[in-house]
Amino acid sequence: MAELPDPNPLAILEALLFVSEAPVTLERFAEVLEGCSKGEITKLLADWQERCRQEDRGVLPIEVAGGYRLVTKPELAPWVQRFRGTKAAKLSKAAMETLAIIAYKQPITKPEIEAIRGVMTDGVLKTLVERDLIRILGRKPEVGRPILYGTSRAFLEYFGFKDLSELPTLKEIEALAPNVAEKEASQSEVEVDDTSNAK
Amino acid sequence: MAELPDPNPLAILEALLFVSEAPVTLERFAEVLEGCSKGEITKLLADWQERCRQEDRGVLPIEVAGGYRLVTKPELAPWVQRFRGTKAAKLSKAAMETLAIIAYKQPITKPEIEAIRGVMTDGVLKTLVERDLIRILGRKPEVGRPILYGTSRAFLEYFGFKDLSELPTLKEIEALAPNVAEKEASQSEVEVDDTSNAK
Amino acid sequence: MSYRVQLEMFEGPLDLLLYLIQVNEIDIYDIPIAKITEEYLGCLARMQELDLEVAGEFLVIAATLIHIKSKMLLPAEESEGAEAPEEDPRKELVERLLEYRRFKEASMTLEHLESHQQLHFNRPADPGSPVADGPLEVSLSELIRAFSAVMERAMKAAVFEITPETINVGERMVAVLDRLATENPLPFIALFDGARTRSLLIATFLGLLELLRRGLVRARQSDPDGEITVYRTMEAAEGNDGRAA
Repeated sequence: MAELPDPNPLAILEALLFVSEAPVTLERFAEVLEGCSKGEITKLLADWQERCRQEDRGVLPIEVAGGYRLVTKPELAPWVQRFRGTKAAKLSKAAMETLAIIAYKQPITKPEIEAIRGVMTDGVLKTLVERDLIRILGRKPEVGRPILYGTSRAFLEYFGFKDLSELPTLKEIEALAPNVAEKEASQSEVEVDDTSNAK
Repeated sequence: MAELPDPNPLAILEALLFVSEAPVTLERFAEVLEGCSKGEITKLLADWQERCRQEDRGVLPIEVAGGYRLVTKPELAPWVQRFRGTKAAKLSKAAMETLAIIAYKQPITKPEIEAIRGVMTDGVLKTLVERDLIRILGRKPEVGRPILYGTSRAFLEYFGFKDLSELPTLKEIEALAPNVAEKEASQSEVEVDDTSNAK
Repeated sequence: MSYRVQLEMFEGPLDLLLYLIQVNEIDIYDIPIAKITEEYLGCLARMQELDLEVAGEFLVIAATLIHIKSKMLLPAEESEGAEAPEEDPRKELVERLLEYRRFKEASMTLEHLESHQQLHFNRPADPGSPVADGPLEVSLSELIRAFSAVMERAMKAAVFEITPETINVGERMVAVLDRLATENPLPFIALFDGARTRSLLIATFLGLLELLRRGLVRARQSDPDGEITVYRTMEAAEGNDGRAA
């Protein structure tokens, strides 16, 4: 890759900061941009910062503890917040697991869910009820009369099922669940004589 | 917040795309940038895309999976890879074959896929579900009610398609209906167009 | 000369067959069946020589080839009726090969797109971004993964007995409870209303047994030949507390 004509170092800096999860140090930049000294990189970053302050730019590099990172401009915060407020929500891992257990083991009580998950589930059940993914089916006639949970109509609609029988069965899940290493072909070689062609 | 003097809409677009994890639709942009029509936003994005092609820019907005997202420029890939130290995992041939069949024949069941491939497909379906490239669409109303598979939004993102109509046409279908192959040139991805023509 | 064939090069018997057709420069619409069968069987034999477990799928196609070969060896029947000309015994196989080849080509195009697309890098997901209350976004794959993960953990912990029941039973349990919520008690036989398939009947019955076992419903029979009545013991969700048995 060193033979190719190098792109503009500024473009590289922008790409690296864009894909980075943590602040990037000058040392790290210098490692990747072979041939650029740390001084040169500092200069590039300062120029770039200046250009990003122009009014039609939304993001700029800032120096933070341990390096540089890209941030949205502070004056754009209201729009970013409005945007984030309407962003699609993901269920937490705990909520996802609880929902899965209820889907497959309903009707089920909280203690039963917790026995499977091995942890407490209070907040999660509330979230799922609020999200209208599960519903209360009734109470189990045993000590404490625990609430029985099941999935809601909204749950079916959300996943596009007509009824619960459309959920993949445990057996089908077993076939789909990603834990067994795939790879069916064998590695051995076979020699094929091409002499049959000569006939 | 409406009382403040509005920043440049381009700056807002950049900030929104920067903080977004998934492609952003024109509808969402229009929601957040009150007062901007979808047409105006499309125009802004096109202009911006043009400016991002300048050599000192590292990222650019592309149209994918029904929305827009920011990505690093392809020519910078060697530096990004060096920076990240990892290469993206490619799909196996078996997975790719299965995915192609699902993409073109969806909704399709496992037995139907296996009839075309001539081999079992369990392990591969697992991989594709795990990578979220396919999704379960429901069940086929026939004996055994087998699961129907289709492609997901992640599939579109993975291959850089705006929507399913961008799938390269199959050779035979192309020969029958030549006008299907004539599609608008993709504005975002020169190399995507190249490959679909390069057969 | 000989060429080396690696099994892992092939995605299956059709792939191997296409390879043999290509390497021998054969017209796919006019396959010399005897020759290709011989080559194909030769490949399989060598796999077996190496003590490989030749997949059943490879043998299925071998049988198909042999079948076609034998059909082609038969003298063309004196077609007395002779309206339609005898169909080429190779037709079906050729169609399968063509269809498979189409998707193989499509998969190569996708592979190409994949490598181009992998030159683009996205921004990593921001773990610090707040939980939004926008529309929910969860895929069924995620649900399945979550379930497999939690079940695997539960198995390891071995604190809970997991029976590989099918979802149909759970669904029937809920359906029975829902029905009893509005009509309570209900004749046993009425629970099977609308259950048209055998598996649905069985699932409903198993669901009922499970509900009985868990004490969520009770069954009563007033005399030995009388009707069995089923009633719900749990409290209805909508009803006032304390109304239940």
